[in-house]
Amino acid sequence: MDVIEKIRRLVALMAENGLAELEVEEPELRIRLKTSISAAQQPEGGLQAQVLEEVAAEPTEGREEKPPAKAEDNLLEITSPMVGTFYRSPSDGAEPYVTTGTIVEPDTVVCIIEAMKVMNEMKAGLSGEIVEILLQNAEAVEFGQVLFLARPLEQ
Amino acid sequence: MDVIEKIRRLVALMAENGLAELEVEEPELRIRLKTSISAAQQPEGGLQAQVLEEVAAEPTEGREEKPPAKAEDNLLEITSPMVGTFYRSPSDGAEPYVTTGTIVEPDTVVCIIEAMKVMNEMKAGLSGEIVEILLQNAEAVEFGQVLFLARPLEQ
Amino acid sequence: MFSRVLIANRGEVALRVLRACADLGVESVVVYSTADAGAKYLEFADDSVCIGPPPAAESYLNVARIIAAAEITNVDAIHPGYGFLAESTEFVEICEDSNIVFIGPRSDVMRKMGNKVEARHIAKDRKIPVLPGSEGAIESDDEAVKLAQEIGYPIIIKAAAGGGGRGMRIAHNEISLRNMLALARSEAEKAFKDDSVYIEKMLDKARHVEVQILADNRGSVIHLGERDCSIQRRYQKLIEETPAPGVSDDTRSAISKAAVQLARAVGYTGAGTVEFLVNGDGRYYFMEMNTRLQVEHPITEVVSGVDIVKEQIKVAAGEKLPYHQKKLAFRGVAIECRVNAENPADGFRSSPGRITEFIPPGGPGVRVDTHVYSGYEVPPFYDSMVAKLIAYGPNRTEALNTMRRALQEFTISGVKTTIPFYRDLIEHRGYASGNFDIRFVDEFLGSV
Amino acid sequence: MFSRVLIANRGEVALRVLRACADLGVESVVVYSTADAGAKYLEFADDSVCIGPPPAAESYLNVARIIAAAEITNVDAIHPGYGFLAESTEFVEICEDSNIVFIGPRSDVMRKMGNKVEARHIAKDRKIPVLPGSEGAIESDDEAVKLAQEIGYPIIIKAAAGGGGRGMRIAHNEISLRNMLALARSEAEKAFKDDSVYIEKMLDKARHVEVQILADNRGSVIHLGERDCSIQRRYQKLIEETPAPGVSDDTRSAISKAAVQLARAVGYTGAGTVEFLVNGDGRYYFMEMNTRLQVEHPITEVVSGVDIVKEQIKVAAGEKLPYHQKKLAFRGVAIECRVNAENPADGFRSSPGRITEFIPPGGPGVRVDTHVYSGYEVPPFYDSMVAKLIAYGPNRTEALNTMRRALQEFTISGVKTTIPFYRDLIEHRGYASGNFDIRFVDEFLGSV
Repeated sequence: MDVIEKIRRLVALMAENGLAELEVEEPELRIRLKTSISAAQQPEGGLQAQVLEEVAAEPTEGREEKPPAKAEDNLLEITSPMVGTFYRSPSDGAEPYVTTGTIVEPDTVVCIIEAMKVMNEMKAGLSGEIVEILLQNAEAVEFGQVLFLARPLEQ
Repeated sequence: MDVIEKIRRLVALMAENGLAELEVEEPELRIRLKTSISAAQQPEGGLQAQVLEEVAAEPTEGREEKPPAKAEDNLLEITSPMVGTFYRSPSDGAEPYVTTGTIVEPDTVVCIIEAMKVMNEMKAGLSGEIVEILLQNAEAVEFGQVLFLARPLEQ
Repeated sequence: MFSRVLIANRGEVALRVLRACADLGVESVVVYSTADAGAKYLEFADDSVCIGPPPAAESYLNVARIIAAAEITNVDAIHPGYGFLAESTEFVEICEDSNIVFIGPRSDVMRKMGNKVEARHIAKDRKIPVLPGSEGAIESDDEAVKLAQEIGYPIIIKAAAGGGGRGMRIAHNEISLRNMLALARSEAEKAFKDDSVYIEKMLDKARHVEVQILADNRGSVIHLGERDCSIQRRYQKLIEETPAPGVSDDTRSAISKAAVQLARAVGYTGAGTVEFLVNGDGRYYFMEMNTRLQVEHPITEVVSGVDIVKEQIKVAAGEKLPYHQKKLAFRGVAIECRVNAENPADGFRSSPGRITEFIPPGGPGVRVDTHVYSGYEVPPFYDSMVAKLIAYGPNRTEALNTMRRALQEFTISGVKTTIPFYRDLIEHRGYASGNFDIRFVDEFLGSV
Repeated sequence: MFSRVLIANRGEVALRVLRACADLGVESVVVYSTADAGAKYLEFADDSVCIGPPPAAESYLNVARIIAAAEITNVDAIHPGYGFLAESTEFVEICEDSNIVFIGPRSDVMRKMGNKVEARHIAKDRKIPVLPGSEGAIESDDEAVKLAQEIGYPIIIKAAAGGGGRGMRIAHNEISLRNMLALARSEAEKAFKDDSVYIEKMLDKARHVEVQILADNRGSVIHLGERDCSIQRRYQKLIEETPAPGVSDDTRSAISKAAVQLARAVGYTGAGTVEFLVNGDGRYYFMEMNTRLQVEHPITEVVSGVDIVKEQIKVAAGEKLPYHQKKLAFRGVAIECRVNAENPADGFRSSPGRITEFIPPGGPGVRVDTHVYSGYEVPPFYDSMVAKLIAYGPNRTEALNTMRRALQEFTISGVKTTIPFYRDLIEHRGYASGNFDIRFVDEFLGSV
């Protein structure tokens, strides 16, 4: 893999996972990446890359990447257990199952994933407050893809 | 290269150069080799290999390798500046130019190397006492191959 | 032509189909399990979809997830590769119902040829020789014993729905026959959810010779010559070769004709293989048909100049086969060694793990099909094949020299492989002479 | 057949010849300089001899050391590869005097064809068209000026003993002609120890098309078709292709015939290449003959099925060519990209150093000839070529798709290479259309 491409992926990975610093050491290459301002302060991007022994990486702008997740610590992920199409509401025009701020319990239905014409209701599987919905309605999802971020409830 | 083959070569290299210990660290492999008894004590072989994370290497016996050099420190090497056939004496039956114990000066002729039917007289290029002759008469030599080991004269 | 094809497989064959798509200018989507995430071949696809965790039942064998992946990526067609769902009639039916082209034969054709008993009937009807054996599934042990007395021991018991050696048992006398029938039934039930078995006379000095078929949707059926696959260990092929050594031109021509005839009889489309056993005296017997691409297809590609995977995709898209049987020119000899991450010194136990050094051979007459590279991690969940090494030469001697040279050059460190085993095997006189049969590897291993 | 061959070269071509020896069952000895000590290909030889320090003059170009290496290893023959001593008449003579077979033409034949002026005469005598120009070496500047007026500018000045673009100059008018003659003479003197130059009319919209010849010692001469080598930068070939696109069957057949005729006229033996310039209107002009194996020989091997290096060795050993012109069948289209360790973004400056990751492409239709691997150190002393990537397809479109796919898969890290340059170049319409000439790369680089 091209170094630039590798950096692109690392930057994307940082953005996806809200990382502030990342260091990789390989036999012939050491890469260190660091966001310029803490991601929490500037949540919508602003990633900058510093690379040792190589040129600077391009920022991820203009790429079809998920928006960088909020770099809040301790957020929980609700992931997709299947492949299919993501729907936020039971039918066209109906209210979405959850919005940001909704408090969910493990049995709360959070979305539908359609696969092979079957509508599968997805449950939260955890207790928390939905803080981010990572997909648009009717978007495709893969196995294991993060659908929602939730903040655990303080007990 | 196969790890076993690599170890074989390392062991051969140790034998050739009279090394007592050798450690190689590669990205995915660390090899440490050590002779069981100091080579000076047991000059004609007796190499044993200890390998971390791998099986033990075979000893070099039975291979067409040069005999292990004496592990005396500070010996000087007289190497071949050309490719050809090594002769110890000017003609068949004549006395060899040098034997072990001969004291040579830079201009002392130490052998002949024949290439393309031309007999090239080789000079020592250094001052010292010949302690080992590494080739048999009429053996082939490569560029850079060590022909003689010499002990520097104490001054 | 399709605009997008989903590849419902992994590793070497996923990359093989990816390459064919690239060569045809067709977009490709590959599915993968989390065990294969990060594999380099995924980068060569236009898109990739993670479909599940490592166990094949939840990923590569999971029909619902693969169809869902096809739906969300808007593909026209699915290529199943080999193994996994490649011979699942159920999967083909669901593709057909979902209006996705399955790159392979129609489900009804696959069902017919997939059932070994039915395939045997079809062959018999066309006067293609089959081994003496039961007319259909064995109803009772007594029936089997009676029949075995007529045709003579040893007898081989096979699962009607079978393949790959599963549910297969050998009986040398009546007592073992009764015992083995019970075992074979329970194995077949477990493997195929169908406990029907049938029996055949066992030929153990025979060669395994198979004929490659290509057929389009417009009635054109051609063969691309035969392959010898006698170098097997526990019914797993290790080395394949084309043309088959020690097979006369008469036999060669007879089995090729029989294979085309059979494919035509069932309305076969796409790539398929008809397997035969060939006796020392040149007599041949139909064994079964594989309704899919075979692992060993590259050797046929090398000598025929026909890219079987491209043609498979093209005919599935409705194109006409651009080859005429009589105009095909076969050139030289090609041999394949399947390089597995297995330890030949330890009963061929699989050897997954990280490949630290991978230097494939190259140059004239060498083709390497592999999805691995220095740093690749061989996952422990799937097949252990890491590379197919194909050597070509104008004749068998030079092809073998090239194979020897390529095996010598091939460097894989970090995992054990079958390369050293092949280096030894090809030096064996029994192999080098070309005069071997399906028992060769057992004998070779016994003699080492 | 020889029992032992010395390979008087390094890197990719040394490995190429090594592989041919292995395929023929002939032992091989490779010479190497200290800069190449430890290279993996040396392990594939039966023996290897260190002949000197890195500078070529003291190792690969040093006749005495190479002959001495041949003597101490008891070889029957020497294969010179290409470059270094491959076209040294002096070297061939010494081989002949030392009773070592030089794998190539006899020294007298090499001397004739190696002198460009003499080769031009021989071609003219056989009624093979040559470009308008001087009858022999230019005696005086005035003579050149007078001739240039007759045939018209631009004029190309070439060294009689030349090759590889050295001593070559272009003049657009009388003043530049007088200046360039002096420059060309001094370059020629420096490069070839012979300052004779001749002039020719310059065709700059032409294609460079060459014909591969094979001849045995018994009077049999065949051609293996032609190659287009118009994709050049500063007279260095970058991409080659066979069959040549945009060349009519008439022209193809005429130049093939001319090449065979010329080889026959001089009693040529072994592998050789006759180079032509071909105009847009199909007119062709003899340029020169290369009396050795060419870098780009693999594309011819792929489409013809003939292993040129094996045949070269076999005919040098006195064997009869086993091919008949009329029975040769050419199949499909093959393209080669020479992958150099150079930085296209920095004027193709060479980029030696350690290759940290090397993942060659593979699969159907791909051949990679390379001596490098992950961890190989590209020495700064020699040619920058690290790999030859050859793609095959049944037609030009599919061959280009395969090349695109292979370039995409090819991963080399640690040094800069020309791979990204080729990825861009093959997408250019001027290249993809097949409608290009020897100025294409300059225009392409100008337009980027």
